[in-house]
Formats: sequence, C-alpha cells, structure tokens
Amino acid sequence: MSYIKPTFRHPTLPKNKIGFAKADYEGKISTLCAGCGHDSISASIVQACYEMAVEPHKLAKLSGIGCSSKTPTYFLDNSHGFNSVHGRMPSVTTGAYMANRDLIYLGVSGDGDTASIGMGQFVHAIRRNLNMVYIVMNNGCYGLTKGQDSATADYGSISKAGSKNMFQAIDLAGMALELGATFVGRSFSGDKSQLVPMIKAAISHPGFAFLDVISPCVTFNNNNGSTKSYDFVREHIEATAAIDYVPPKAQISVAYAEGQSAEVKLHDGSSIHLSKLAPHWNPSDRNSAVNRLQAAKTKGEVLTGLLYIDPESQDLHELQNTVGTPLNQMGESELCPGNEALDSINSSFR
Amino acid sequence: MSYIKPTFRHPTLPKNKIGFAKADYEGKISTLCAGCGHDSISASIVQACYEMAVEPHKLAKLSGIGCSSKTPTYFLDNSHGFNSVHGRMPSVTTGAYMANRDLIYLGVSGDGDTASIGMGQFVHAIRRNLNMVYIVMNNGCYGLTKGQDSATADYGSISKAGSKNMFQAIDLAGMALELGATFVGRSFSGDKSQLVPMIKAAISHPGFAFLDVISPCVTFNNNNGSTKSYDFVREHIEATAAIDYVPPKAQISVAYAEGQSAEVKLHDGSSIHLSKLAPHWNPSDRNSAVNRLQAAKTKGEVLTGLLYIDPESQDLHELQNTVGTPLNQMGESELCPGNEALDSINSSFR
Amino acid sequence: MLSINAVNDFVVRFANVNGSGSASANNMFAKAIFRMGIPVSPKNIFPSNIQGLPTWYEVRINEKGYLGRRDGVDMMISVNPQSIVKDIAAVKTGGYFVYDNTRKLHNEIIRDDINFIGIPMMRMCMEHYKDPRKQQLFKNMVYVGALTALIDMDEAVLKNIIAEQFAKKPKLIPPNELAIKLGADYARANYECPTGLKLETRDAVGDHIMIEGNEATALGAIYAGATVMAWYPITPSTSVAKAFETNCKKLRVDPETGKKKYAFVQAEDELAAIGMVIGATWNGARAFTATSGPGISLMSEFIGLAYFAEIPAVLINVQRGGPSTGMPTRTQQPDIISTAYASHGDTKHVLLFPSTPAECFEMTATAFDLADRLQTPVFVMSDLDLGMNNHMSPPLKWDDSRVYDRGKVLTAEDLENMEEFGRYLDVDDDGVCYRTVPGTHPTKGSFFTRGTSRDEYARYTEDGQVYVRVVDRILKKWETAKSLVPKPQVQWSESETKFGILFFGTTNYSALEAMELLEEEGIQVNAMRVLAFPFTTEVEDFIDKHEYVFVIEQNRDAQFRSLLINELDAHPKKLIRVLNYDGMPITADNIKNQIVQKNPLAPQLASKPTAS
Amino acid sequence: MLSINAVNDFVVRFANVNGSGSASANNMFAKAIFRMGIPVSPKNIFPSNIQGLPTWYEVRINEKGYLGRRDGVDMMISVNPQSIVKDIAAVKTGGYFVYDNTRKLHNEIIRDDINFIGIPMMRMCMEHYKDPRKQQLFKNMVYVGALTALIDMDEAVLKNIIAEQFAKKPKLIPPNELAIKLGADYARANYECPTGLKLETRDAVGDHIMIEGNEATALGAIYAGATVMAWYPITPSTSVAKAFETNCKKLRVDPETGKKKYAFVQAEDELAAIGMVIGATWNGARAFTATSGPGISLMSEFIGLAYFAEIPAVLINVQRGGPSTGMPTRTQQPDIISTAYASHGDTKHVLLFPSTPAECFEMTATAFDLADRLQTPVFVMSDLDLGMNNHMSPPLKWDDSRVYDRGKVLTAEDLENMEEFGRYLDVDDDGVCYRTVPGTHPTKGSFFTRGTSRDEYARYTEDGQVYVRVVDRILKKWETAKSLVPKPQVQWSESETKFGILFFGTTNYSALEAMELLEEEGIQVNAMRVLAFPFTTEVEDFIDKHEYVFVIEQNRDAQFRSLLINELDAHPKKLIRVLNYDGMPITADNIKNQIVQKNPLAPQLASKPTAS
Ligand SMILES: Cc1ncc(C[n+]2csc(CCOP(=O)(O)OP(=O)(O)O)c2C)c(N)n1
Ligand SMILES: Cc1ncc(C[n+]2csc(CCOP(=O)(O)OP(=O)(O)O)c2C)c(N)n1
Ligand code: SF4
Ligand code: SF4
Ligand SMILES: [Mg+2]
Ligand SMILES: [Mg+2]
Repeated sequence: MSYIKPTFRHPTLPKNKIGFAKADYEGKISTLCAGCGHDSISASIVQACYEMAVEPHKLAKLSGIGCSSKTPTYFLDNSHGFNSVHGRMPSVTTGAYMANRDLIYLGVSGDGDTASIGMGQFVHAIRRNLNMVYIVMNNGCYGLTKGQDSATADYGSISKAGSKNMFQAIDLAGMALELGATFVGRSFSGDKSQLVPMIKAAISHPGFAFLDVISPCVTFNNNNGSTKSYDFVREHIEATAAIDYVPPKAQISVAYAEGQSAEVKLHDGSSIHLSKLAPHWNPSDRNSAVNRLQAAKTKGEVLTGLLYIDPESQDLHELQNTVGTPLNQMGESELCPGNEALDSINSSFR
Repeated sequence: MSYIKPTFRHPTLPKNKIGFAKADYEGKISTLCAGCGHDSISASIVQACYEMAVEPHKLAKLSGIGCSSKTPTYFLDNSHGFNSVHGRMPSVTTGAYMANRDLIYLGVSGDGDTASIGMGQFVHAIRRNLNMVYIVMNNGCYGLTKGQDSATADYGSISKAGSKNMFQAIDLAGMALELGATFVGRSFSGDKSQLVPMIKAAISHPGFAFLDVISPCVTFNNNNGSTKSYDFVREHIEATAAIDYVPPKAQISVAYAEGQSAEVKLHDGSSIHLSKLAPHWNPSDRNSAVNRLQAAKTKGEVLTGLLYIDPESQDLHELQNTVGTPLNQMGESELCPGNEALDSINSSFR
Repeated sequence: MLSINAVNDFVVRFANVNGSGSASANNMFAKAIFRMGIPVSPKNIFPSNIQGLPTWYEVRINEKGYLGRRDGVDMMISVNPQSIVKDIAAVKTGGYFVYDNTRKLHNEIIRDDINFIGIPMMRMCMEHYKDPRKQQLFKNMVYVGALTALIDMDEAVLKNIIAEQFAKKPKLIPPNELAIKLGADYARANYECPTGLKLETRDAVGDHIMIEGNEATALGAIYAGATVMAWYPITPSTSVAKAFETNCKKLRVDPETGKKKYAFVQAEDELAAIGMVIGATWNGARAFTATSGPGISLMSEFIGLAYFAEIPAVLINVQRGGPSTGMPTRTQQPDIISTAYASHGDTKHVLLFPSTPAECFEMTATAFDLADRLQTPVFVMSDLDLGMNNHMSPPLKWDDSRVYDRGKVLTAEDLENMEEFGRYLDVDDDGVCYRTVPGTHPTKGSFFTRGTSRDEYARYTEDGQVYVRVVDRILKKWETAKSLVPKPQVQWSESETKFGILFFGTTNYSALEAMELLEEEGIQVNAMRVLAFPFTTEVEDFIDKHEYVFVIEQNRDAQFRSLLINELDAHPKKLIRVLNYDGMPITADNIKNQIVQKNPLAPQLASKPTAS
Repeated sequence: MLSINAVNDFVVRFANVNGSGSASANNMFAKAIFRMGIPVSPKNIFPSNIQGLPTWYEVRINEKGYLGRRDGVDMMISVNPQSIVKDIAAVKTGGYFVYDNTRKLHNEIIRDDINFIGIPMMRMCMEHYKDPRKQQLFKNMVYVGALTALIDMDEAVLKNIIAEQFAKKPKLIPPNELAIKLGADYARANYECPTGLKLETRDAVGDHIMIEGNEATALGAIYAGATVMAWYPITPSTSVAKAFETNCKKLRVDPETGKKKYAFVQAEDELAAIGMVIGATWNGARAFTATSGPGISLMSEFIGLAYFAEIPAVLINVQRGGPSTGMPTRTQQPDIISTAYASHGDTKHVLLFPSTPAECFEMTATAFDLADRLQTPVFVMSDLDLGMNNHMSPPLKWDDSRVYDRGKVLTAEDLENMEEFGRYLDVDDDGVCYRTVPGTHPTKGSFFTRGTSRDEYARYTEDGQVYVRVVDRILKKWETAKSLVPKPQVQWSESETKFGILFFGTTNYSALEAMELLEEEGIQVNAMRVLAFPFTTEVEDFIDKHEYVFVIEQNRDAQFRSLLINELDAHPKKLIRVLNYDGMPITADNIKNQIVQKNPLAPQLASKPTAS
C-alpha cells in the first residue's frame, strides 16, 4: 500500500473494444495491508472487466463488511458501489437485481461475512440462482477485527489469542455444490492466470456464479503455528501487548499448470497445497465435482479450477417470469392500474 | 385433536426400568390439526424416551416457532421446555449445553424454522458438533402462517396462493452431511418402527444428531397440485375467500422393510416415494452416504434411514476441554479468583 | 325477565371452532347487514393455531356509524362446546344465547337472566346432507339462516350474496340456500321472531366498501408503483403480501406475454426482506416489505443503514401484541418507540398512522412518495385490528393525474448538464440531496453507498467535523419531513374546554364515540387524530391550547406520549395516559371511564353546572 | 515567539502510521508519566483499518487529575508524512512540533508561531540497526527517547518499564535502550532541553492503576462468576472477549487437569451470541456477551424474549459512533434509546453507566447480580473511549466475603418442601418470581419457557386479562429495580445555584472540570452523575431542585434527556441539551462554552455580581 498513487496515464495506453483503458477499471487507492491477497483479487477483477470490455456503469459492485468487503472501493471506480452491512450483501444484491435485470452484479464478501453471519443469505442466494458473481475472499480469519478464526479456518489453526481452532472448516464450494449452485469455482488470489478467466466466465454465467478465492491475510495469517519468519516482531509484539506492528509483505503469486499441484508458502511460513483440476475435467457433472472435491480434501489439498457449471441455468427473473424491461424503468403508465380499475375493485368490496 | 384428553391411567400400566409409565412422558393435549404429522413424531419421541428410560428432568426440550416448534408442549411434560424465537433454537441450545453438559438436549424445529430464518444457526450447530438431537419436522411449508412454501418445498409444488415454486428444495440431510455432521438420519412421521429406534440412536450419540423427518401438513399440504380428494371443500373455500375450513384427517402411517421403497399417499392425494436404506448399509462412510442420497434424489425418491454416523464424534465440551462438573453448578469458591489474585492483577497495571 | 330491545345497535358474537369453516358463513352475515345499509364492524378474535381451538367473530352493528369495539354481547351464537361456559357468561343480562341444541345444555350452566334459543343445527344437517364434511360446513349456514328470522336480517340480500359467491360453482347454491331455510324455518317455528334485537334497512353506508386494511395497503402499494415486494410471513402482516401477489396477478401481468411487471420475493427471513427492499430502492425501483413487531426488531440494523446512507424504503408494520412473540393474534399499538427510533445510533423515522382501509391505501401510496422524496425509510403503522378485519371504509380513491414523486433522482441528461455531482451535497438547502441510480450514465454520477461516515461526495471519512455536517443535514430532512407529512385532523367541541384528547390509528372510532359519551357526562373535549410522525406544528398548538390532553393508545408504556414529549418538549404532566393493552381493540366506554377517573380537574367539574 | 510553558499540564499528540509498531512505544511513554506519579490520560485515535493509515495517540497530562480530553495540542510528535499538514495545523501557538528530519520539511507548511524540533529518527535507526523491521520499530523508541530530554521525562522510570516488558526476552533490552539514548542525546545536543513543557515527579496517582475499561469489564465478569461468554467480534467490544479469554486461561483453568471452568464461544453472529447467553442463563449459568451498536440492533428480538420470558442476561454495550456502521473507531454515547427500549412491544431495560475501569469492573459484577435478581437483561453501557483506552483508575476491588446474588432460584430441597410452584407467581409482591433450573428435581419444578403470553403457571394463554396481569407485574419489577441499582453521585457547588449539570459515563471528567471552568466564569452549578437506569428518586429530586439542568451527553439527539423526561415526567424545557457527537470525547471547554451560550438566565447573570 502506498498512499500516493501515480495518476499519470500514458495517452497511448491500450484501450479495449469499447474504448476504455485498463486504468478506467481501477478504483481508489487500497488501504489494505501491503501484500494482502485481497488486493491481488481486485487486480484480477480489474483485468477481467477490462478484457471483457464491461461497460463500467452497467456493473454494480456490492459487498458486506470486512477487509474483503472494502475492496469494491479499490476497483471499478466508475461503477456504482454499495458497501452494505455485515453478512447481508446477498439480500441487497437480490433486491437490486429484482429492480434491474440488465446490470452485471458483482458481489464481494469475506469468509466471515459469508460463512458466519451471512450464511443464511448465501444459501438462499444460491437457491434462487440469483444472477450474480459472488466472490469470497477467503483468508480463514476475520481480518478487519484483528484475526479471529472464521468458520473456514482449518482445524487446528492457532488464533491470535493463542487458541487452537477445534472445528472443521466449512467448505463453501462444497456447500454451493450441495445446494445446487449453477456455477462453482475455486482459485487462489496469487494465481492471476487462473483467476482472471474464471472471473470472466462467472460474469458470463446467467445465474449464481460462486468463486471461492483463497486469499492470505498477511497480518493475521493463521494457517498454522509456524511463526519462524518474523520471530523478532512476534516477540516484540507479545512482550508489549500492544499489537500494532504489521510488517509489510510482498504479494504472493503462484503459477502452475492445469492438472498439477503446487505448494504455496504463506507469509507466516506455513504452506497450502493447491491442486488444479486437469484440463480434461468435465465441469457439468455435479456429482463428480462433489467427489473430486472430497478426494482432494482427504489428501489435504485445496482443489482449484472451475468445479461445476450448469449450462441450462435459469436465473431468478426467468424463474419468476418477469418482463424484459427492468422494473426500475417503468412509470405510472405501466404500473398504475388507474381509477377505472379501482372503481371495479371498490365494487367488489360492496 | 380432541380437546379433552382422558386422564385416567390404569394402575398396572407397564413401567420402564426407572419406574415411569409411558404416560409420564406425554405432554399437554396437542392443539395441532387432526392428523398432523408432527403429532406422530411427538408420539415417537414419547415412545423412545419411555423405552430408553430417560429421566424426564434430565432432558431439556427446545424449539423455535411454528406448528412443529409447538410440539415440545405436547410431549415430556415433566421436562423443562423452551419455545424460543423463530429460527434460533440452535443458539439457545448451544448456550444451555455450555451451561450444563449433563442433560440431554432435544431440539425440535420446522423446515421454515431451520432452512430459512434458522439456516445460519443450523449450520453452525453442526460445525460445533453440539451434543444434541436436532429434529426437523419437515412438511415443505410454513404451517403456522398458513401454508407458504418453505425452502424444502419441492420444485414445482403449488402454494396456497396458487404460485408454483420455482426453486430447488434444500436437502437438509445432504447439507448436514456436507457440513460434517456426525449423525444424519431421515425418516417419515408415519413410520414409527423406523423413527423410534432412530430417535433412540440420536439420543445416544455424543454429538450433533440430525433427524430430517418428513411430516405431512394435512392442512396446507402442497406437495403437488392434485386436489381431487377434497374437491368440494376446496371449491367452497375458494369461492368465499375466507379460508378457514380444515377437514379433519387421519394420521398417515406406513410400514415397509429395510431396503424397500414405498409410495405414501398424502392427504391432498399426491404421494411421495420413500426408500429405506438396506440392512447391510454401512453408515460410517460419509462419501457413500452423499452418493446414495444423490442417487435417490435423481430417482425422485426420498431416502430414509440412518445415513451416517461418526463413531469417533467428539462433542463441543470435549473439543473445548471443559471441566466435567457442569458450569451451572459452580459457585463463588470455584469461580471467583478472590482478592489476592486481584491484588496482583492490580499491580500488573501499575 | 327483561330482554334487550334494540334496533340496528347491538353486538352479535359467534363462538366457533378454528378451522371449522365458520369464517365464510360469518362473513356473509356481516356483509348482508352492510348491504342492508347499516354500518357494521366485524372482528375476528382468533387463536394462534390452525384448527380446533376457540375462535370468535364479533359483529357490532351501529347505525350511527360507531365502528369501534363495544364491550358486552347482546346475542351470542354458540357453536363451540369448548368455550360454552365462558360464552354464556359473556352475554349481557337480557341478551340472547343461540346454541346448537342437538345436544342438551347442562343445567348448571344455564343462566336465567338471558334468553336461550336452541337450534338443532347438527341434527338438521345430518338429516339433510350426507357427506360429513358438508354436514360440518352447512351447520354454519344454518345459524346464519336462523338469524334472518331472529333479528330480521334480509333474506333476499343474503341469497344474493350466496348467488354471487358461488356464481362459478352454481351447484353449491341450492345446498347453501337449503341451510338458510332450515335455520330460518326452525327459528320461526319455535321462537318469537324477531327477538328484541332487530335490523332495519337503512341508507347509512353510502358508497362505502367493506375491506381488510391489509388488502387496501397492498392495493396502495400497487397503485403507487411498487414493483418489488420482499417479505417474510408473519401474522398479522402476511395478508398484505398475499393481497399484493393476488392483485398483481390481476393488475400487473402483461396481457400479451403473461410476464410479470413486479417481483414478489418471499425472503428467507426479515433481515433478508429489508435488505432486498434496500437493494431494490437503491437501484431505482419502488420496493417495500410488510411485517410485524418481531420483524421490525430483526430489521433494525438495516433500517439504520437506510437512514444513514439515505436510501428510500417503505415498511408496513402491522402491529400485534408484544413483547417478543407476545400475543400474535391480538391487536396493540406497541411498536411506536421501537419503530420511531429503530436502530442504534441517532436515528428517527417517518411514521404514518392510518385508521381506515381507505387511509391504508392512501397512506401507503403517500409513504412511497415520502420515502423517495426524503430518501429515508417510511413506516405505515397499521395493526392487527385494522389489517386483518373487514372494515367499513370510504372507497379507495386514486386521481389519474397523480404523478409519482420520485424525489431527487438525476437522469443521464441531468448528469450530462451538471458541473459537479456530489451525492450528499445539500444543493436545495432542504437536507435532501440528489441521487443517481446505477446504470444511468456511462461516465458520470457513479458513487459509493455505505453505512459508514462519508463526505458530501460519498467518500469514506473519519473526520468528525464532516460527520457532524452530515448528521446535522440529515436532521434537516426531519424538518423538511414536517412540511410533507399528512396533517392531523381536529374535531372541536361545541363549547370551550380545557381538555383535549389525542389519538392515532385504529383508536379513531372509539375515541370519537367516547367524545360523545363524555359530552353526555358533561365533559367537553376537543379531539385531534395525529396522522404522522414527525409531528407538525398543529400538534404542538393543540397541546398548547389545552390544559390537559388525554393521549389514548393501545400499549402499556404510553409510547406515543413519549414521542410527544420528546419531540415537542411538551410538559409531561399535561399529557395524561389513557391506555388499553389487553389485546382487544379499545372501547369508547373504556376511554370515557379512564378520562372521567383520571381527570385532574374533576372536583371543579363536578361543581360546575354541566350542559347535559 | 512566545513558547508555551507548562509543568505537568499539557497535551502531547503522536501522529503515527497504523500498524507501524508505535502503539507499544506510545504506551511506554504514558506509563512512564504515570509512574512519575503524574495523572495522565492517553487516547488512541485510530482508523478502521489495519495498516498504513494515519493514527494518533493523544496524551493529556494533568496533575490536578482532570483526565477528560482537552482540545489543542501543546506538543506534536510527527512521524507520519501523510497527515503532516493537518498535524502542523493542530499545534497551539507557541507549541512544539517534533518531527523526523531525516527528510527536510517543505517550506510552505512551516508555521512561524510554533517551535519545530527535528530529530533524525529514521537516519539514526538506519545507522544503528541492520534489519529493516528493526529500523522501522525502533524509530518509535527514538522519539520516546527524545522526549525524555524534551520534557524531562524520567529516564530511569522508562528504562524500568523496558526492563519489565522484556523480562522474558532480555536480548531485546539493549537495542531498546539504545534507541532511547539516541533520541535523548540528539535532542540534548541540538535543542534547549527541556522545552517549555516539563514533567515533574509527583505523588498524585496514589494506588491507581492504568487499565483499559474492557479489560476491567472482563475481569468483573470473571469475578462475578460468569462461566459462559458468547460473542461476535466487533470494534470496540472485541477486547472484552479477548481479555475474558486471556484472563480465564490464567484464573479459571483447573491446575491439575488443565480443564476449563468456563466456556468461551465465538458465535456466528450477534443473534447467535445473545441466543447462547439466554440459553445458558436459562440453564442456570451466569453468561454474558459484549457487543456494540450494530450488535444491539441485531440482538433486539432476543432481548425482547429475555425481557418477556424473564431470563437474566448481561450485555456489555461498548458504544461507538453511529448510526449504521457509522464511525466504528470513534466514541459516542448514541445507543441510549435503542438499548433502553430495545425490542418491539412494551419493553424497558436496566442500564448501568460506568465511567472508570474500576466501575467497569464493579458494575459488570453488579450487572450479574441485578440480572439474576430481576430476571431480566441488564446492560453495561461503556463506550470506545472508556473501553479501548488506558485510563487511570482506582484499583479493582473485591470483597472476599461477597456472595453472588443468584436471585430467586429454587433448589431441589425448596421444591420438595413446596406446596405449589408457579413460575410466574408473584409470591413476594416485588414482581420477581421464583424460577427453577432444568435438571433440579426429578418430578417437580419443570415448566415451559416461552416468548408468548402465558399465565402464572407458565401455561400458554391468549386471555387478555391474564396478559395484562403479567405485563403489569413485569412493570412492578421496574420499581423493584429502582431500589437495587446504584445511586447517582452528586457534587454540590459551594453556593446556592439554580443550575444543575447532569451526565453519565465517560463524560464524568470533562463535566467535573467544566464545573471548575464555569466557576471561574462566575457560574455555579451542582453536578449529578447518573449511574443507572431506571432512575432513582435522587435524580428526580435533583431535577426538581434546579431551575435548569444541563444534560451533557455524546450524541446528536439528546437521548439521555429523552429518558429523563420520559421516565420522570420532568419538564423538557428545564432540561437543556449539551451535546457533542463528532466522535471525539467531549471536552471541558466545550461543555463550559455550551452552558454559557445556552444559559437561559444569561442576561440576569451578567447583571449579577459574580464571585470571580
Ligand atoms: C453486525 C456487525 N457485527 C460485527 C461487525 C464487525 N466486523 C467487521 S468486519 C468483520 C469480519 C470480517 O471478516 P471477513 O468477512 O472474513 O473479512 P476479512 O476482513 O477477513 O477480509 C466483523 C466481525 C460488524 N461490522 N457488523
Ligand atoms: C421473527 C419471526 N418471523 C416470522 C414469524 C412468523 N412465523 C411463525 S411460524 C413461521 C413458520 C413456521 O414454519 P415451519 O418452521 O416450517 O413450521 P411448521 O408450522 O410448518 O411446522 C413463521 C414464519 C415469527 N414468529 N417470528
Ligand atoms: S488485516 Fe489481513 S485481510 Fe485485512 S487488509 Fe490486512 S492482510 Fe488483508
Ligand atoms: S397447519 Fe399443518 S403443520 Fe400446522 S398443525 Fe395443521 S397440519 Fe400440522
Ligand atoms: Mg476473512
Ligand atoms: Mg414447516
């Protein structure tokens, strides 16, 4: 994070097919910690929208509360944004979508925001096959409130307060599959080559497109107990009880081929094993997606890739048989039945 | 339902091994509709507790809000009961369990109470492996508020207001399996021979024991559109718009062997296909439970039986390493660190 | 024994079993009286259950048009053995107890100061209908038939109603008519008909309609152009949603394509329902929800977001007995404070208080204009009594030239021509800023909505001075609101008086009737019905003008009175509590009695010569 | 240029970058002053973010013991280039601006009415430490070192603190001491030391401690025997939970088995947290939660259940700037109404208002007794200022003979000997009934708890008369509560006066200081600090005794004043609002100025000869 962002833009910057440069998809300066995985995801969102030539004003970005939920300020500055309340982005997006079926809805949430307080709304957005992209920036902890375990924290991980997490992690992708989500993918914040196309696919999908993106928290990273890499700081911090030193870290990135797996070192010295679905993977079979996910979990691997897509997906407005014109664009003449109709209504009550 | 229940008890009624008769496990007169599936489940609970010789005061019964959630009044009159708020029974039970690990906790909920407003709490009670029996009396609708679709309503079912449900049903048993529940079973309210032993098993299980019990709502049954069986009443009702006639119905019961399937006619003339797990089913393999459930769903069958049990289940207090004495039984001497400790605490802040 | 004699001024109560089909028959009874031109007000007193428990239907007939509840039953129609002891006890001395004498009454419950009228309802039905369900259902029509004789209800009117209702299933008409005849014939053959209670045709209902408040509310939303309704079932608000859907199916489906010009979403809970409303209005649609007390509590966090981020929202609060799950099928006005100040932090919200279905219709429509105009949540404060009972009401009115006031929403053109857009700039000095809807303009007018403090350009800030500027401006909207909300209605007494009565919502009829009763006792009062919060200056003036103002409301803690003293700095000692909170609508007698008892000037008055 | 001269009475502000490790150094600074025997009050002014944004640490040193905030900075320690312009502007004329002159300041931001003191913090660190992280961290110790010279802070005390803090990692002591020396030496070599601001050792802190309110609250809960804490993270309440867990690990683990005598559950949200608390107390444990405004909103429905079903519960509301997400890292007292009347229906709740950590400790313990005694939710109304800052406070006190008041809970023996048990029978005529805990007795005492209306035997009922009996009895508990809650504290002015000031919670120090400032202006006031809601008669008397009472609070809508007029029927015109709601703790100057301005008797006063 630097607090002065160069505003100079080269006049010959490449433009996409609707005439916008990549910079036109950027947002305000991020105030997240240097190296935070969330910033990498923001960058991928910018890249995907630029490449897809999304009209910025035809996209609405929504979020809940958390470090992750702050990111909509840091991308797509020309789009309307809504930072709502903790865990309730899905309902706000549902309402927004009911009002105008013509926009792209990009929802961003955290694992706390989704897997704890927002669990109910998450489940029901899936059930309604709400036409949106739903990205969880999954760091296994509550970043903004200083590192408590989230419900996606791994069994055995140690929280800042020194307690061991004794609960099984909720696998949001697994849940989405079980609940009948029509698009389910998983990726890693540092793997732009996988993430950007997946975001593009999600935007194209007519229905609920869920992306579970592992996104390390550099500050409260709690994947396991290894603290070797910044021993000194830890000591200094623990001794004084006033925990506010956040060492700047580089963003983690990783590149590995489809069908391969990779071990990624996190900032605290621990590591996760990513495993990418093979290129010949058929993502339209829900059952085998469930099985494959389960198998990876058993091996201690985090399976990434587009796990499942339902090519027949019918979104909420189709299911509800709503008119094509966005509801927010109708006025009295289309909506008000008028006095004549009221006369006969009155009569029916006499 | 009849509003006068015979109170006469034969002096030679058989007693269980702790000296209670079955009647000692009964509750107040039910005020549910005649024939409501929920009453059958209450009867099975009574039977199971009687047979297991549960000490009534060592069991706490809790619920949310709904017809189903009223049932704790109709069984186990000698146990403490708590009819809390809509969808929040799991949290109240969690607190109760934290306070006293020595009681049996029997939670009753409805499909509205659990799969909609209570979804988040349901998920997290599973995640914590809260030591309780959690019964959902699943009728696919909101009985108490007059028959709206619930989130477990089948795709295509017609609601009272005449709208077709366009959403996929949430399979609570499937979700529980995905979320790592340590005991998952499904049964039918009318199948006492299956349900009673399953409740007994659930009570014995040291951890979260989930029972999804299909329980037809005789009044707002909306499994599909066939209304043949009480055509006249329907007509009478629709014509006058004042819907309050509830024809008395007999309770549905069914008996079929393990490994078999049975078609059960519901009150509105529609039917569901139940399929019972074979006797050689191994319930300790979560993955095959998931697959078997999925397969039945594809065939349009409702799979019943004990789907999964984790014999290694460690409940919440074990995970938290709490003392054996129930916390609610400790007083000043065990809990208050006293003045001496406070002196040194004060010193540490100087 | 002295029997009650009354023409067009009595109360009939039906004691039924829930789920037994009585609602339909009882409704026909009330409708027949209404069609005879006599003002009538029926009330359902029903349990929180579906089948098998006692339920009552109480009908007040009052040709003067006092439509509030009245205590005491002149005639009881008893078809529920569960409640028969209580029901017999409820009848006024000299009143009438009509029951099914298929089985004999126990001697010990018989009172000798009331008239017992036995009609063998079940027996006659068993004789005339084969199907047990029909036997059960037509029992209800038999007692309606008996009433045509017992109180001179116009049989032709009743038959007309039957014919209309079964127009599409004409084969049901003869058995219904048969039941009517059975009841009437038996009554005439065995009792002196009519009894002392008598209906006489009048022309006292004008062009009024009989409709439930919730239905009128739903129609108001449709007329106001609401396109998104998100809700979660809860008594007594559920029928708003149901009526919205049913009426939308008739009025808002494209006749050519069959496609819907509305979205109707049953949410997973109340938090989601209000979230959807906020999302929809943020995105430029008119959206609303309907709920009751528990829902308002659950929506509190989101209500604060809408208040602070300045997003319009319409919420219908059909109040019921609290606290907690409380008395879900009883009426109260107990959510005044929790709604007016809903959510943490400094918040206050616009409330509207309808007292008739016509006002439910009109105020709901107004609520949408106000919400859009003020960019804030607006609550229509109905209650179970108003929402779930049929009420005689002026017809619903709509002016076809009426244009929705969508407030300050910028178009693409506006944006194109603007020099500077700041979402929270107070351009017009009324506290209300210009907003834009997503998707309006390719490059201008986008902004970021948030529940945190922000500056005039919608940028996040933690600067305390900016924060103060913003919340002070939001308070300015409160002043603006005062000029927009409906003004109170006043009724002056004929003579000068030191007393005022002040009330709102469904208390209206009983309060006006109490005025007359007080007059009879020599106590003159001026009356004000408040229609909205914030209070307009008229309310302040009214309180100022009187030495004492009796504030009538249906809750324990005098919550409306709290609003008055809070917002108007009125002296609490001037404002005297008149309360009823047993879950039944307040009666005129109760109001009168409390005012007489609590009258701080009582000794003086007693010594003063009175008009009566 | 006139430089500020002051001994033991000035404000030092540190301008840092969030996450840069300054907190530890800054805390040492404040602690050193405290150990010099000088009253000191540090305040963190931090952003809602983790790293990289401006954060300030403001330390008021005041040997008289006025520990409220004071406006104006006498000395700024600037180590954050982002905020430097603003920081320079914030210094009082004649004040001091200490900055890192590793890089030169831009000419245009230099003011000539303040003293600039450059210390090459970064340069010296780069010279003396290799590891870039150490360079970064020890920069903070360098400025603390410089301060030992610039304001005569006792170096020996500081070194002691360092030695204590790194007792377990002694290898960290020398580099810390080096940093101190670097700063001090440079300052002495280049500037006249001390500056006009000077510390002098005193003996003015007695046996006081320096502790955060939230830590004291957590300890209070532990001492009161709370065994279950259920919570959901939210600033500024999170540290209550953290301190509860940390201290329980020390104080509540069985030394033999290592097993926990407490349950600590991070819930999935606030609704679940309060649900767990209610479940636990229903089941006989002492349980509590800690949250802030948004949490209270989300808990509203459950709070109503606890109120109506009469289940004890303790809730700590560490208030922050509202509404909605508001200013999550700023302080206010904005949840008075939303907490006092939380939930739909007729509800009101007991509130306690601590103003020091010692009171956080004591009142939290009291809250458990009150909740058990009254069988109702009790709220401890702290705020961010009190909860998250270190405060000088009397030591925490516990009487070892103190017995928990568990209220009316029946034992198996009690039940055995009872003739009749009715959960909601008002046996003692104080509105509080006897309860039983599940599992107590094999055959007696079980009952059904519900949020719906019920009779004295806990049986469901829809009978309006029974309902009224129950809610009236619950209101009787409110009267009982008045005799149990802590009484207000009063400070009488030396001479007779028509003015009172009334306040609560963290406003305490500034209000008392304002009393003195007003005295200087010739305005005498009597002062009352209210400690609890419901209000005791003392509050009523205090208001009665004065012509005008200034009600000082930290919110926009004068919410506490609303409670006063609501509950005491006090005349609103007597109660004058003194408000501050910019998110910073209110200052004595601000209070004084508002009172002088709003004084309704001002012309009179001006003409009266005054004492000063
Ligand atoms: C109702 C409510 N409760 C609690 C909070 C405090 N809070 C802010 S962010 C957050 C958790 C965020 O975690 P996550 O969603 O995982 O986001 P991250 O910061 O890890 O990206 C919490 C609990 C809040 N803002 N609102
Ligand atoms: C907060 C809240 N919202 C809504 C309601 C109204 N309500 C009562 S029961 C119920 C649904 C019950 O459905 P379910 O759980 O399936 O139970 P069933 O009656 O079908 O057995 C609802 C919505 C309520 N009591 N509280
Ligand atoms: S605290 Fe963690 S999640 Fe939040 S910005 Fe910093 S690194 Fe990212
Ligand atoms: S409405 Fe349905 S669920 Fe409720 S009691 Fe009747 S049959 Fe049972
Ligand atoms: Mg997170
Ligand atoms: Mg149900």
